[in-house]
Amino acid sequence: MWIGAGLFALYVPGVTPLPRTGLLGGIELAIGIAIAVVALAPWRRSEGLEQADRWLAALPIGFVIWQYATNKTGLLPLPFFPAPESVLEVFTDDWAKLAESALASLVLLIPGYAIGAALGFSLGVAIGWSRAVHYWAHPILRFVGPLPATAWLPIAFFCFPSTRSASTFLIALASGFPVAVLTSSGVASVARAYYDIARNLGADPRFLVRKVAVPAALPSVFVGLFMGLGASFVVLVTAEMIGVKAGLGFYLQWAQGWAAYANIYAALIVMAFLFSGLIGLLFAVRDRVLAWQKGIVRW
Amino acid sequence: MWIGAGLFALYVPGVTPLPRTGLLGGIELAIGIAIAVVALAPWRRSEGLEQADRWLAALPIGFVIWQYATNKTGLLPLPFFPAPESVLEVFTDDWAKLAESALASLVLLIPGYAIGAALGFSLGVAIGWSRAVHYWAHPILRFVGPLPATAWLPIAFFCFPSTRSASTFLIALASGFPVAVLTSSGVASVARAYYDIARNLGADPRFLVRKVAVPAALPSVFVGLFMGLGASFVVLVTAEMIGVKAGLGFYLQWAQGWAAYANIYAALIVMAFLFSGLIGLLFAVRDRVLAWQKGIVRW
Amino acid sequence: MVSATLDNETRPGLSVQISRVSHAYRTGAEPVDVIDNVTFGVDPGEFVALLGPSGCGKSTLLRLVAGLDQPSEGKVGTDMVRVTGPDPARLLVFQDPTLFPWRTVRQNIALGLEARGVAGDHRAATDEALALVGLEAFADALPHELSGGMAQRAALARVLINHPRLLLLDEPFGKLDALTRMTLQGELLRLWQQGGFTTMLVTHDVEEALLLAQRVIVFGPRPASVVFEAEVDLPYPRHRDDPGFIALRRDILIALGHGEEL
Amino acid sequence: MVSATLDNETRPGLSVQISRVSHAYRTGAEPVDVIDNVTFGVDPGEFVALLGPSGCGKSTLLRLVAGLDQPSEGKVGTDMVRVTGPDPARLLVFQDPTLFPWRTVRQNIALGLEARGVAGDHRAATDEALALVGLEAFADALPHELSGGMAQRAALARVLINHPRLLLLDEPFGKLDALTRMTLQGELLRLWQQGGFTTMLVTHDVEEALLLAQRVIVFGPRPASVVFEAEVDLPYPRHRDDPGFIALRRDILIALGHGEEL
Amino acid sequence: RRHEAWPKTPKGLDRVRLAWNPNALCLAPVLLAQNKGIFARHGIDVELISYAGSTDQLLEAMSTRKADAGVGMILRWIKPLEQGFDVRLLAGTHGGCIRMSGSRRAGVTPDPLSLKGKTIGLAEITGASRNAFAVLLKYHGLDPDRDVEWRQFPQALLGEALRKGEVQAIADSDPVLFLEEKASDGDMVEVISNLSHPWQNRVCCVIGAGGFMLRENPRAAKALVLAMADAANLCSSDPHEAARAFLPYTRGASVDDLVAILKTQTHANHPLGRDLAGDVTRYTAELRAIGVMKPTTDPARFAGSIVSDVLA
Ligand SMILES: Nc1ncnc2c1ncn2[C@@H]1O[C@H](COP(=O)(O)OP(=O)(O)OP(=O)(O)O)[C@@H](O)[C@H]1O
Ligand SMILES: Nc1ncnc2c1ncn2[C@@H]1O[C@H](COP(=O)(O)OP(=O)(O)OP(=O)(O)O)[C@@H](O)[C@H]1O
Ligand SMILES: [Mg+2]
Ligand SMILES: [Mg+2]
Repeated sequence: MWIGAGLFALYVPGVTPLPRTGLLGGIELAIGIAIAVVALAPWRRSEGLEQADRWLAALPIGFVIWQYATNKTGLLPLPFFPAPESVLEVFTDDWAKLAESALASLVLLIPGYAIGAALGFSLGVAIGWSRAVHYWAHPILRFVGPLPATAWLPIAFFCFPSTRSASTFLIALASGFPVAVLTSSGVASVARAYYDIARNLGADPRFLVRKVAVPAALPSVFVGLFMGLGASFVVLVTAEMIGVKAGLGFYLQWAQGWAAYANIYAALIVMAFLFSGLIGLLFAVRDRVLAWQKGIVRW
Repeated sequence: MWIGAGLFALYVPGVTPLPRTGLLGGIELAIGIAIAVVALAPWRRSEGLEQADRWLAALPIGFVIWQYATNKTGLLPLPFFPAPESVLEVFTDDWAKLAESALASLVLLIPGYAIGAALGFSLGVAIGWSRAVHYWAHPILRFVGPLPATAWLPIAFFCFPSTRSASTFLIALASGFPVAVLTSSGVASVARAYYDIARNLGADPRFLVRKVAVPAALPSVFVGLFMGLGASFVVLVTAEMIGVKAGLGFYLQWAQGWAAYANIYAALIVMAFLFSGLIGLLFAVRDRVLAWQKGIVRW
Repeated sequence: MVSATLDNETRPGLSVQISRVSHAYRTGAEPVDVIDNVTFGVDPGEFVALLGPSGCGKSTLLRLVAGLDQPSEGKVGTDMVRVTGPDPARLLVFQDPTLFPWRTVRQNIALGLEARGVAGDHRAATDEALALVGLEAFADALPHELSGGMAQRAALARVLINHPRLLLLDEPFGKLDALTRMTLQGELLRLWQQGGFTTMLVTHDVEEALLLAQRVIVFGPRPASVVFEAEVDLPYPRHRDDPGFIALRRDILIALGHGEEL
Repeated sequence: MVSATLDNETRPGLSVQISRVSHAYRTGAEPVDVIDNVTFGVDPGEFVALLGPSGCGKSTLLRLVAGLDQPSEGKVGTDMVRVTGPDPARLLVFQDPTLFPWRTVRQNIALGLEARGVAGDHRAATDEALALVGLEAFADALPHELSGGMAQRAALARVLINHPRLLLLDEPFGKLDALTRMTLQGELLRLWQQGGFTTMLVTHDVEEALLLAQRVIVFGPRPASVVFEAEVDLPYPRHRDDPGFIALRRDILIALGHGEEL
Repeated sequence: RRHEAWPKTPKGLDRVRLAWNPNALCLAPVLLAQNKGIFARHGIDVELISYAGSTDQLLEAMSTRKADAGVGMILRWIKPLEQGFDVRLLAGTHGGCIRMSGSRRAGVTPDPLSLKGKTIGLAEITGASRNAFAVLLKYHGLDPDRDVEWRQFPQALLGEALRKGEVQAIADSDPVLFLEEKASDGDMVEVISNLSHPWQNRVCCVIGAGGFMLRENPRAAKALVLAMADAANLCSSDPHEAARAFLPYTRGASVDDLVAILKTQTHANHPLGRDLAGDVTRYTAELRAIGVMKPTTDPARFAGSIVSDVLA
């Protein structure tokens, strides 16, 4: 597949010659050969590879279609739909800036997300657990839920000493909201029987929260963490509108200002990979923590 | 409480005289008197009122603090923190435009949300149910989740014939994502025993999905619908960037461009109320549909 | 009315073939062997009781026969056809009732009719099933409003309403008081005699096995293998003080490792 | 070792006072009356068995004594103190095992020790409790890997490890085969004789009640009220063929509405 | 805080955090000043921080000490400043940079009257373009509210909206407009700009500073103004140099393109003090006439209250 895609890239002429076509074809060929080597290798086949096989087969087809529709025939119009080699060109030519942006974004994102997740979790537990907290916090969540991040900017500006902390606040807020909602709904829907048993055995409320409500709600909490991570990426663009010097959201906006779609897509791809990596981490943690679920639910 | 707040508004002098102070105080007094009448009335006390009592008590305190910190003392600086009477002034003076915006937003939002919720639900069921769909769709969700709505603008704009449909697409996308994630996680975590029983009784996959997976996942689906509704409000601002002539997001942007904070807050309040109303509807539906949960979970 | 639904429906019972079946669970680090080379058959329309120590693998065996799991080794068949998946002709009353919490008792009982797309109003059929297990008054209750024994009866009704040709019962009367249990045992016997279905009953109550079954199979401790088998050649209705009954009871208890009690 | 934990710990058992207790559930449209003006007492260290038809309100009564629910009317007390909430001195073995699915069997059994903040390593105590119910080999299994009977035993161990002064048992041996059941009955009797705690046992097995209890209370159909009460004045260990045993068994079965069977 | 407490570099230069928008080519002199050491020569060390969002965020930043000073379009700032931000205008930097172009095919000609009945695309419904052209169209005899329709699109989609026929003309700043014109194969024609009659000598972009900076370190404020004036002059005389400085911030444009754009702007025009106040007064009056500024705002008083003459 990859080899075919590589050959397609290399030998089917394009509408306009683009500088990175050769490189793209070369990379595709290389991946194809690498996969072939690994697949045919005498040593034991990697499980991951086998699991990914259908995606590995589908991706080059996608590339071929993309190339076909853009550079090879011009079916899709520029500038909205740049050819894959144009996006690749951004990576080869602009990688330093992209890497810097990605790093800057991560440095902004991770503390914000961590704070948001921690606070969201605590708040969610409190809301799910305590009727009083629920009474006061639920209407607030209801009112606050729909407010766009930009609406918070003035307040964030005023309340925080530095732009950095203001940006962190925005990210924490965006990621904390889904964590809080899902934690609270998880805690609130723990089977009553578990509480009965633990209370009977002498559990105080602290124990009930920590050892009953929270573990039982964890599957839901992880969904919240996942959605919060997504939300934190989305709000990155807003958070990076205010006074940063590098960052993916910033890069994205800048590229949009120049209608540089190849750069936009490159930044989005980096974002998607970063996000996917973080999600992968999160899922790995979840799969460990929630191993007990395996035998109970469908998978 | 309300009466006290009204008196505070009326008789404590402000830093700068604002035109709507009298009205605000009057409204507060009226609410206070209304509450007193209802509370002391000989006919049966409304349950809703009793449930809301603490909020009803807290709100005027909040108003007093707000007024105190803004207009009465100037503790919080203008223009970031307008006095409540300034926000009220927006309502009295600009209500026609606000109402028009709210209506326009609703007209845009509701079809978008409905489409997004329906598609998200179907996709979520498919992902949660079928391993094949999960295999293909999950990585895509992982990659697509973090992309900000603005990133979709060009594609939406290109692929859809009218700006209206492009905006609807954005809203549907934003609200569909949480619905899909939570539906799929709900479906995937249905206890295996239910499937065993239904399969044994002769259920085909269609029945398993419709009568086992979906009802069991409904609590989670409703959380998704809630989060999707929130997301649809957030994305409204982006969706209304393209070619609309009225709408709350549009109004918000306009007010931001002028740094008209009172208008910003007024629009946010309208948004919050709209959202809260829609959420209320959603919760009412949920409470009916999930009545069976009451005896099982903590509440 | 009654005859149209639960009674009098005579479709031949399924025969069961279990040949060299072994099974192990592989969820933990090491596989847990649960069934060890078990071979036996059940004739069409026969009533077999299965006994064995707690955790030996009885429920697992019923799951295999129901087609919910596939054995690690060996073959499970009904009517000489290999079992590859669940089928409403072979219905299992699970050890745990596990009613669907979002459905009322009546809706739970109608589940099989709905699942198989049986047309029409299920009211008459469910009414009858509810009456059979004595839950008429709780038709519209939700499962969490039932007591343990009531939930167990609802689970039984949920299966009986479907006229299986092979009925697999996993301790169906475990949570019932003596009177209710006896009534239901009688009902089961009557349905079996009229309906001609095959029955495999897992129970811990030796007397129950001897009151109901034509044959008793006793398993040893995990991994389950057959340690004792006996025909119960007594006419129905049986009596606990029948000498044949008492002798069989003694043999079974001994097979269960229960020497001193006698 | 053994003596330090489950045995030999003699704290006086709690007395129980149930006076004019009525209870109704109000989940549905109309309240369901479950207990109707029940009055009886249990002496410290006494072993009382409760019998009654399925769904009559036995589990509900135990929940009231455990302090998990409050009666609609009347008073429940232990040692003359009104019961207002749960207390680890009064422990209930629920009818459903309901183990925590995210904890291993050992962790489930240690739950009470953890909950009460008992310091130190719980390994010895849990080992002993596991041995008592015969689950040594499954200490690190997760609950879904247990059979029905094993889960029930784990639930029993989870309570016994805590030395309650009042032990409330809701059909604790319902899913066990005859041998395992007999062993555990013996263990329970031994612990009770050594520990001096009060025991209230709900069971459907009349013989079990007569083998273990000093007094038997029989409830009528829902709403539960006491229809029969008898002292079991037989020395331990008891025998099924003792004439006193047989006579009591007959009386109880009659009280349960079980005339014809005798 | 006293002047002495103002943050300094090890070499003793006053640190100034200057907020700008890296998408605005007309701010090329800022980079020029940075690259050529013009800031350092005036005793300040400028850190550029980007504010790509809407103007209010930039003003919020300045009035809450997140930035010391900022550059941006006067027509975008003037309405928010009416709300009472603690921000003062110090100097203009140049004129020009907002333009409107229309599609010939859709019947738009260089005559503003050809816009009658047309729809104009904008990136910001409250932005500088809208403010400028509403005033100018009115001057040319069109009612900005009735004779034309304004619609908002994301900046990057303005060209596409024109091609799709959703709008017949677009108004924005360069380079967006320049790039679209270039891509349109001659279909797009400039109708009007903010250097059109009678605005030939008006200023377009200004330097502003947070009020706290003027109070605590007027010297640095003055240095900033002087440095920017130097840089603007340099840009005016040698646009190539400025274009090269800005090139790393562009995509899809050549130095020649940038020079061509810079030449359309009046970088020699950087009014101060009274001159600036005069421009602000005129703008305020004009915006008030089209209903943007509050009717109660007195233009001259308002201009006086937001313009500071640091050189005086
Ligand atoms: N899902 C599972 N994963 C791993 N082991 C399991 C699983 N289910 C059952 N087992 C093990 O298989 C063995 C037999 O279980 P099974 O439920 O068949 O026993 P049983 O004979 O029905 O016992 P009981 O009479 O107590 O219900 C047990 O030792 C149990 O631990
Ligand atoms: N949560 C509840 N809501 C409403 N009704 C309930 C609830 N729990 C129990 N009931 C009703 O109370 C009655 C008694 O229930 P309980 O569980 O006490 O019976 P039981 O004597 O333990 O029966 P069994 O022997 O079957 O376990 C039943 O009729 C049941 O329907
Ligand atoms: Mg079993
Ligand atoms: Mg019970």
